Amino acid sequence: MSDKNKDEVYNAGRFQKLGIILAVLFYVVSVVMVIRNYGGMSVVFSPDTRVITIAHWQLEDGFREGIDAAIAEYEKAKAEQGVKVKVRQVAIPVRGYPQWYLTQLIGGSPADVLEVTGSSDILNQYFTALSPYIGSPNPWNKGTPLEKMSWRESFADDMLSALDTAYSEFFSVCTFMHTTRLYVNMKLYEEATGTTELPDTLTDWLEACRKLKEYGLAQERPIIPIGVRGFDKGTIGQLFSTYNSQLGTDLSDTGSKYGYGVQQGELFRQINSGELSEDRLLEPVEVVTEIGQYFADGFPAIDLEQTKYLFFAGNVAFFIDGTWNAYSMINNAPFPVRVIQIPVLDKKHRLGAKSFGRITELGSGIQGRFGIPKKTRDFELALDFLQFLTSWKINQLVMVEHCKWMSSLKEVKYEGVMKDFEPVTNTSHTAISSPFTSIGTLSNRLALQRLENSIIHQPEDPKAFFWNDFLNDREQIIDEVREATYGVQRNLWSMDGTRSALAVGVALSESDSSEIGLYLLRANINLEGIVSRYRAVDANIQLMEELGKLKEYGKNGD
Amino acid sequence: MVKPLWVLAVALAGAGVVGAEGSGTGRNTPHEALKAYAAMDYTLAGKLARQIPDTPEGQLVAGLCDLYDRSRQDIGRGQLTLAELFYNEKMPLDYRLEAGVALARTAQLMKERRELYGDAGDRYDHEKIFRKVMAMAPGSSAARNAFLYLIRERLEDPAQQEAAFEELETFLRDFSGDPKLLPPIHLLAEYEYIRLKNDYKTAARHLQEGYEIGFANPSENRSGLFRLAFLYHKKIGDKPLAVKYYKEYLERYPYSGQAAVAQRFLEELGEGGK
Amino acid sequence: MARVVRSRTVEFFKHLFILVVLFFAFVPMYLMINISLKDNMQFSRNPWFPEAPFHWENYLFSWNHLGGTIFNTAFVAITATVLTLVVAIIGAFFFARYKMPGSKFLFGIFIILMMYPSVANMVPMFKLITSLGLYNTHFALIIPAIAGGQAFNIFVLRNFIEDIPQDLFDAIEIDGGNMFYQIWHVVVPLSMPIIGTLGILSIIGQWNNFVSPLLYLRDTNLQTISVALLHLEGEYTKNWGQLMAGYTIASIPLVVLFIFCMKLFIRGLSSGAVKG
Amino acid sequence: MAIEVPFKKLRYYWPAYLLIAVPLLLVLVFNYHPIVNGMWHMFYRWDGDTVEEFVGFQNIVRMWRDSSLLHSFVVVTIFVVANIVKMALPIIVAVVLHHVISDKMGYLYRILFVIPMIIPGMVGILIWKYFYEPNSGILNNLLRIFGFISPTDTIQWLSDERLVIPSLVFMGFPWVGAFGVLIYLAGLQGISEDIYEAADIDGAGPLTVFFKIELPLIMTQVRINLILMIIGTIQSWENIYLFLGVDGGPGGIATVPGLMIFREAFARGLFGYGCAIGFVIFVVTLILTLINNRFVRVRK
Repeated sequence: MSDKNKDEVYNAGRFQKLGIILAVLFYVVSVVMVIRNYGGMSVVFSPDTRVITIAHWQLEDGFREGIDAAIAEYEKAKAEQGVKVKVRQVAIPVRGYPQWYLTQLIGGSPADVLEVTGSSDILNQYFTALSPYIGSPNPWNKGTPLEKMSWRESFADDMLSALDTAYSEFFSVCTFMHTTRLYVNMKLYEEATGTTELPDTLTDWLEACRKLKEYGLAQERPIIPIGVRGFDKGTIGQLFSTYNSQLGTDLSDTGSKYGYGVQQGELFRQINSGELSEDRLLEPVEVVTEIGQYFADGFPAIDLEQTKYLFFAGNVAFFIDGTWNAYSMINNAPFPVRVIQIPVLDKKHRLGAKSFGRITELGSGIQGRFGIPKKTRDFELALDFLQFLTSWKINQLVMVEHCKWMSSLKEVKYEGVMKDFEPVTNTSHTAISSPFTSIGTLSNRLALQRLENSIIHQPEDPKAFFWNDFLNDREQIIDEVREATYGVQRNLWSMDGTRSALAVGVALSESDSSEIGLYLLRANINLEGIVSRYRAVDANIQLMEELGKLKEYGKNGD
Repeated sequence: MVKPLWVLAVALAGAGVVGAEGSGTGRNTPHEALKAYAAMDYTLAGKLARQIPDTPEGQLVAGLCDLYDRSRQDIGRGQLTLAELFYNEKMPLDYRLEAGVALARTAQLMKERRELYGDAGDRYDHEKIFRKVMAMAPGSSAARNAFLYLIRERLEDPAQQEAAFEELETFLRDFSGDPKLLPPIHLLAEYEYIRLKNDYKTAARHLQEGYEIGFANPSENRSGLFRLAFLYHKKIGDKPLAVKYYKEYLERYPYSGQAAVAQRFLEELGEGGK
Repeated sequence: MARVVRSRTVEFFKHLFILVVLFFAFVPMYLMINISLKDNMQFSRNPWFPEAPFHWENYLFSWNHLGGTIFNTAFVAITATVLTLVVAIIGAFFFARYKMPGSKFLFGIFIILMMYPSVANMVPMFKLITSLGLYNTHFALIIPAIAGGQAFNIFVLRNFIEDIPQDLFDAIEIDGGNMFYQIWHVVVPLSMPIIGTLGILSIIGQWNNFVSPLLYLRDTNLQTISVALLHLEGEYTKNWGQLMAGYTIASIPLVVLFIFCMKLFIRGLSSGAVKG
Repeated sequence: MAIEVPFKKLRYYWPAYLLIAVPLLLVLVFNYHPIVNGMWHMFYRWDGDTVEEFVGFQNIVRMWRDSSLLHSFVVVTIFVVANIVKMALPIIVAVVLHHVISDKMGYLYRILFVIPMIIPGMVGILIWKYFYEPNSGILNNLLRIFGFISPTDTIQWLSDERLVIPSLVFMGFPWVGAFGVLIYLAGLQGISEDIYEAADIDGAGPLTVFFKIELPLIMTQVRINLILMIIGTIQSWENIYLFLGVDGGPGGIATVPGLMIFREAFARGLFGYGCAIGFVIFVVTLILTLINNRFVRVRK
């Protein structure tokens, strides 16, 4: 080996040795720190302190601080009641939440108040049914405008969004609300349309978009009249359900056989028998497709960051998005921004003749669903904290003050910029669900994909395009409904298990003790629940039958 | 359906046996077993029941755990234990009733899922057991449950439909037990009259009777009242009763989301003012 | 080193080619550091080129957020890597040195592991970890990492140990050296470059792994850096400046570690090869 | 070569089995327990926990009928073939690096190659999202500057069914897998001096040296990388999920089998069906590896 090489090996040796020493030192330091951390973990609370944990995936700025503030208030309030309580908050990134959530529920000891997600089966199997507890008023609402209301009625939508339709049961309550709004780049809007008066009807909005497109071509600028977050199809779904309700809110009278509320199978039965034309369900597709022509090219592949990037770059006139980061959007956009509601389908529009105008927004935007797993060790405290979190004063503290979001409760006044976000409530027309999007997670995803294709390809008859494509997906949709039916039948078995446990409870307790009353009450609730499961099974079977009988567009019912 | 042995072997090899079986047969283990089962703590209930196999409580709880504890389910053995208990006159009545209802119901459910259970459900004639339970304790909640499970199946079968509807009416009329047990039956009656016979008048009557006794689930009470008004309004066309119940709904639930809808329907019926 | 003498121009083209490839390799790093000095507005306007007001406070925020987790991650990553390689080297030596009855079948067991996608193992594994009492401890990350790393490391190491001339082993065996003596004096020095590379890979794997710490560590003061980084990503609003600053902080220890160890592995090889 | 140990000699050599005992036990407990659990649940409707209903071959029949699964294997094969082509670059870089004369620069390059490996994948995805962004992305801007498309025209690289797969294949092209370079480098450095001197004497040009000496001698490393690449590509789904969402691009065109497992198991809760797809992926990988072993013969 040449001399040059030899000393290099040698002096490299010294440099290497330094490297090894550094690495070992770094390792030793980290071992010491880890041991110290373990020590830190063992901050055991005194035995009589009751500890519960709240877990969620909301990492937006303000949310965690808001929850911490609520926890501080709660611990103080409980201390006054002489109960020592400690509440821990765990925030999990959204990317890892599905796996974390499922594994905690199945394998481990889940948090006591947990943000819920996933299919109805998972909710029904792992979360406590809350319907027995929502009838009475929320104890933490004393001295507030919601004092006389039951816990259920204290919510802006009467807990409609928290109702799990598959099991007709409440497994969670909602904590915040978002509405969908249009953020308008006033500088660009004024340049293109020559006015500062913003459109309130669909016709005016489409007219403004046409002008914006022409302005873009004239100026050779890549102007995008309507910017949407295509990536997770949330906005298209929102537009579709808005116009579906404006066109079809009357279906909840004709389309319901058992009581107020549309049943999907019943609607398809009426289509098969010719009593109802499928057009009534498809008109919203045509409306959204017409709006879609003004979306950016390639919008499905653009996510929220890029859409905001384009908006701030000044090329997007109307940016449609939820109100979760509206506050920061408005304040630091390099041009004046105003907020308007989704324009209403007006009579002048060719499809607007039968439109019922704006419908109440109470049902749509309420989210942040928190439930209590069955495996919780302290159900009574968990329920108490959940009611505290959804009490009038505290919910506003967390949502309105810290996150600048809207509370999910009634009687909440908003001022300043947030006034434009307030949901529409001065109408008696309630939102209804479209059979295309509300059968299950898979059929919803397929429906929104179809809607997206319809916008991209702009077929000359969007209704036929969407309907015939829907028929191709039928097999997968029926498969999903069948899986849901098995879920309900499995559930009948476990509900009979509940019945037997309650029967043993009755046999156990002395004849006239208070326990017997509670067991009989819960036994009745269980049996009433079994009757509603029969309704769910029959509805699913009818839905599968009617789906199978549907024919090509225009050929149904003759 | 026990997990294949070699899967358990692999798991145990790594997992190491977790804590030996808890011993200690205290004086009131039977009572403890029932309490654990009532709280649906299947693992504890099963363990305690296995310690007292010859007592009635041990037999009942062991049988029920075999049926409903999904992680260690052994339906065949469970049904066998419960059948012995049910047909043994010397056993306490409460235990026999519960064993009978659980045995018959699971057999009935297995017959509905033949693609899963094959003909294992045919081993017990659930209708005969349900009838026997109803005869043993006519006014009890066990009889009420047995009847509901039975009548639902008979209504599904077109041949027995007419007879089933009559039996439903007679059962409700001469039920000797506590009337508070009947609302779920009325709820089923309302639903089946609409589904099978489109007879909204009788359905509304049953809903009304059930509502007057009072449903246990508060949300069922609320939606039931609105449904009652809606049926009279849109399906039967009995204006005064519709107005009466819409108004009652607005009094009891003024803040509810559907109050606005009730108000709209009242205006439709020409009774704008509240 | 190959001493094929070439004219200056060919040498120049060689360097040019490598520099072009390196340029592309460093674009992500440049972008990471560049964005880490921006706030969301600057990022939205122009993510590519540096812009006047540099926001150093992003680093301060990220350091406060990530500070403690670096030591947890270092402990887990280094312990897991060292133990994985020790066990894997012994295992690979077995396959490379001896053709025992059943060797082929045993090797098959390891290789099949690499091919099976781990969809179902999340829940059963979770139950196994909790039943072993490892939940919420760093060993819940270390032990499965050792097991998980065996298949891949044994597969790669076996090929390298097979290339080592056998007479080196026979020489030691004649002097009475047992198996472990052979491993320490022949296998380790000669396969140092591949051991170094596998070590680097394993440490990176542990450093960026976010699924198992997310599932198995509940207390925040035990958390590793990858999960802490994820906490900077809101679902709707990402603060890109702080996120990239977090990534930069997270990669500094690795860079320092590599600069030193890299020299160690290359030197190890050349002395060994020349002697052979 | 390795010591042949027939049964008779086992008496003397049995301690060797101790060497493999530790890794074997670890692997059996921590890897095989879940895998066996997975394989066994293939025949069940399983929610990952207590709900286990034996459904026999229903999951397999459903897979057969599921046209999108077949499609996802076609997509993943395209990715595998593309990756095989992309393997050429690391080899070339390793060889060039190997022949760099000055020791100092050569060493510096090695370090510089390792450092980018640390940057988390998220940064790469961010870059490629902005690269393909239709309105103001780099690619479209370049095309506009060179006049291939008009200033206001846009090409939707990621939302046009025809362009999604080619874009994903091209993605990461200039990036060289540092791991591959290092493995080949380690192999090249194993070639002893005298082979090169012999080639010099014969007056072999650089190409002949490469094809005659260097490539054959690093075939072991090429084979390792090929197997690892195939396994990695067939099972990878994280990038597609982060890049195109759970739908896998427009009309689900870029859905790979791994993404389907995530969708069916975690999004819809059908764990049994997810295990069935997992088993099919395993079978396909096994077949491809066996083919690879037979055709890529290593001439020692």
